[in-house]
Amino acid sequence: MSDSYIPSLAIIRKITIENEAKDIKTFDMVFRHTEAMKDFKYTCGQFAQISAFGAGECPIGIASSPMNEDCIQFTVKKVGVVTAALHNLEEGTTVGIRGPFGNGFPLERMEGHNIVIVGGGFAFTTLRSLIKFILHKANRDRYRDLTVIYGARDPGELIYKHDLEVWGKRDDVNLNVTIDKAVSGWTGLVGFVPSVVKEVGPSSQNAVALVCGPPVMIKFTMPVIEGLGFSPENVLLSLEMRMKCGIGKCGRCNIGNKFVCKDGPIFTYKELQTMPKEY
Amino acid sequence: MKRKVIKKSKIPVLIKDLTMEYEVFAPVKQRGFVSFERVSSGNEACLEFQNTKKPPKEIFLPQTEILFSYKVSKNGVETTESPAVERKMVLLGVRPCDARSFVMVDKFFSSEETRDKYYSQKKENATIVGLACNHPLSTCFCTSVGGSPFGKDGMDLLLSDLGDKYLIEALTEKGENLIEKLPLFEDAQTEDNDKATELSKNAQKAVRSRVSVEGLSKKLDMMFEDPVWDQIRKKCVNCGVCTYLCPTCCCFDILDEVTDDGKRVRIWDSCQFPLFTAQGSGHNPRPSGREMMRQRIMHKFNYYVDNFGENFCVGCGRCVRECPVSLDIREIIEEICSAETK
Amino acid sequence: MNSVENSIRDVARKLLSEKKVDLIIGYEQGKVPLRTTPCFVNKIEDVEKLVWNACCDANLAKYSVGRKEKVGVVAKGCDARSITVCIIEKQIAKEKVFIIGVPCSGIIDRKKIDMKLEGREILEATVDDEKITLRGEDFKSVLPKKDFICDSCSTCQHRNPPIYDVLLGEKAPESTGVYEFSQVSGLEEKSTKERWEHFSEELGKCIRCYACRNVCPLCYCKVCFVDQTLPAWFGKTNDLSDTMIYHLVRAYHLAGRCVDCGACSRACPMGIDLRELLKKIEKTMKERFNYEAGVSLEKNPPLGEFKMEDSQEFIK
Amino acid sequence: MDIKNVEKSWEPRILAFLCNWCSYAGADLAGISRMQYPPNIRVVRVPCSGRVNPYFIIKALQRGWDGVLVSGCHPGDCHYISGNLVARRRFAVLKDLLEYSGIEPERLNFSWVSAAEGEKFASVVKDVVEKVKILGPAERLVKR
Repeated sequence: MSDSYIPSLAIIRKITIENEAKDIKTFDMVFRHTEAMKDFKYTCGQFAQISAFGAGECPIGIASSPMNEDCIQFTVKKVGVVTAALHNLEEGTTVGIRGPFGNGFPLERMEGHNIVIVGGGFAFTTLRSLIKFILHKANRDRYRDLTVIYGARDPGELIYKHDLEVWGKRDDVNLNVTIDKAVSGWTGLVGFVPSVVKEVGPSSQNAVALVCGPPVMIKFTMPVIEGLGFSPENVLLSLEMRMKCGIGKCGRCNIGNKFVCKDGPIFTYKELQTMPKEY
Repeated sequence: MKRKVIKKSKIPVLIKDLTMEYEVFAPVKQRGFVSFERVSSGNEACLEFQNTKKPPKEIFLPQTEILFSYKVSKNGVETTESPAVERKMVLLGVRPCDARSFVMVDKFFSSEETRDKYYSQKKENATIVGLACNHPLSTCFCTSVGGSPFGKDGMDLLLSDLGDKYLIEALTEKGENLIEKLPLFEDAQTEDNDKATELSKNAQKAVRSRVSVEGLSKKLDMMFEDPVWDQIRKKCVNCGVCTYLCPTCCCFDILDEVTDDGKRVRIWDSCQFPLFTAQGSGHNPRPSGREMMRQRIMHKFNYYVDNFGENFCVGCGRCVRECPVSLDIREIIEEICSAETK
Repeated sequence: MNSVENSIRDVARKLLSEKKVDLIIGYEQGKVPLRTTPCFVNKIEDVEKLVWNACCDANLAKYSVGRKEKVGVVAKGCDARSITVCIIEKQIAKEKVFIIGVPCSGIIDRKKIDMKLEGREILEATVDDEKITLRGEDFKSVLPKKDFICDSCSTCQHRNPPIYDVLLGEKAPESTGVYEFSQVSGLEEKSTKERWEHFSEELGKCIRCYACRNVCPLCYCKVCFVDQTLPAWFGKTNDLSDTMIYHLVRAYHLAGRCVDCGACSRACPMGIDLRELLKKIEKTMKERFNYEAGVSLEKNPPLGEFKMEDSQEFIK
Repeated sequence: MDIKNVEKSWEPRILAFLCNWCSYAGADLAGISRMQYPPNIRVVRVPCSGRVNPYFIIKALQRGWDGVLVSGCHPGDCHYISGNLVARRRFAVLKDLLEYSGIEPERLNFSWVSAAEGEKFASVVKDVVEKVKILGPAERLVKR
């Protein structure tokens, strides 16, 4: 598989519009051949190259949990050529999936720890995969307290509303959803993610923090996380880069001597501190 | 291993014989420069040359290569893989620097962990016949980066020009098999070997251009944010000449081409183009010449060193000779070496 | 050292010391024989680096585009014309550039010399007004300079910058009796098929390195049409159709703007003479609209305006 | 390509860019008046001949159209006052360049057809199709 650039064919089974602006959609995909599904063994935090035939390929984080054997989900924001093409597709269309790529979250290392998940905006997709994985009954006992802090610009931009509702009702997850500015009808938290993290103040005792979001959110959240006492090796971040091959060959996604597609996209904060700031 | 000699006048016959079994690529002189072309007869090839304009990398990594094609119809999509390359190839007259570049690119493309099938298939099917340099150019600096004008890395056979004949030395089993099959060779005499040794010594001395890369990688570790990059990038116009003509540069892009049916192709790409890293959102981690120049130099003299233990440069001097604004990588290295780091 | 070189240094020194400019863009000697390389001088002590000779090939207007500081630019006739076009197109602010005009009697075409030497390497070279003296490992060769200057120089009609802030040295005699479009006319006389074959072969050599575009001072688009993705107009492979279209459209985009500095042809590593296309564009502009780019700051570029009586012999 | 080798069934495909205000109406009039002209053209209606980006023409050739026709209002009649006059200069340069590069001149056609000139439209199309038929299918610049 890894030596070829041919994607496995998959059918879009369902398309869900995630936000009010309608530029974020979740695609439920099933492989055309069932063996391909078995070959596609992935973990939370990995990504795949999705082909919109005629437009090209682009890397998309996997939004479904590996526990879900039914289909693979990708949440795609319309930003460029391929994502725009994907957004124009209808249910039933054939696309290509190549992967999975990247290292993914260190699920085993995280076992027995309290998990703190901080996400902002659209970058919540692979975190959602992780939350679903942890909350799965087969895994829930392996992890301790789960705290989720998730923010978006306004209520219309919150994605995975159904999941948020389900998680909100569970007592084994401390869910904190925030929006940037107050709007009428919103009864939840208001404020930027960094300040909400400070407010919620999850303990760093025996805990791992996972942070994904736009650069500006990361920039202001990291000091707060550090302030809470998290050591750099216990903070994990997911990076984004232009990637073409997914296997560390095409040469563009490197940060220093590391390839984001192969050695990442998940890095500990400690690793990032030793890497050049070129992302 | 075996050492034989072949008269220069017999080279066309040799090529002719080789074409029976192999696709033969050899230097061909046309339009004022020499380039590797597929030859069908012995008379087209020209082994009296300094070095080719383009490195031979395009034989294994073509500028445009179809990865697979596809058809989109009502019933979905059908993909067709590009047929595996089974033909055997001989590359005749590869200069030691370029042959050495294959070893480096191999480490990257043919590693166990992730093998690039398209490159590796072609590479594995090829027999590399090197040609030692009796007269290195003033812009060559192979000896500074671990190579030599009579270097043998990456070759199956090495030809040394002894005047009216070539000494041919088998370096691998593949190479040995090739000379055994052909009746054109005579056994090498002691004086032939002695002459080659002498030529090699002279050629080594003739590489006058020296670049000090010792400790360069270590120094670059400290220099990511150094103002020296602003100096170095000044005259660079960010074209792709240095990277496209570099035997080791092998970055590529993958894109879709649609005519009647679709093709997914990979094409050469260059870290000197701003679009190389531009993301869909508009964010670009390497937005200006400073970052792009830094990437090229760091990749060659730092990142690759970290990952594979040697510099990613063979000192062929093509980027020096062809740069449209005469930006000289030797000077860049000097400038970096002389920069004071904090 | 020649007197123009001295004058360039004097002017540079004066401009820098009087703080009339923040930066001088000129040429310095390259490491390889017959080469110079762009040189950026902002300290008076570095002024000595500046040189002027028949190997000063880069079009330095390229480096004046989009600068915030005030620059003094060493400019040959063609360079000064490029700057003029950039001023008209508001890419260079007139008050931000000081044109140090130098008369030019032609730039040496290294490709022609390489052809002549058939692969022998030059280790040492000296150039004077009349001849080029070359020394290699086992040869010495003296070539008449006039036969080895760029094609763009031998047909050049503006050896002296039409627009400048200071002009150094004596004016170079403008060439007389040269028809600058003879190369184009030669091709025009051929059949359509022959022309197609000619350009297919020439442009088929292209490796899409974009050196031609990137050395051109007038190719200043933030995103070139070949790099556009929404929509992606034309392909980026080295397929002949895409390659030809790249060169045709680039030439087209230079209509009424190209000053025939020859930088693209000199930059091409594959030896494609891009001037064959650009000169045609120039000819069209001259014949149809009587326009020559970069010789006046007053005239508007022809594709930006129109006349009721423009010729329309090709329209039914 | 040699005309003899072309399949008998081959018919040229011409892409026509017609300005909304004159030539498109002219084509309409030709239709309403039951004038006969070859069915080989496919029409793209544009607001003005000035809207026709030279890329459109080049792209059409690359995609294998056998000929291109751009038609707009007569000089002085442009709905946008001068769109066709600006376009005229642009097309002149483009046509000169493309022909010089070896594209057959007959494949690049320009005309002024007013809303009242149904007959002229029909004759322009006839003329274009005939000329392109003689040339045979487009080869140059076509991407395969």
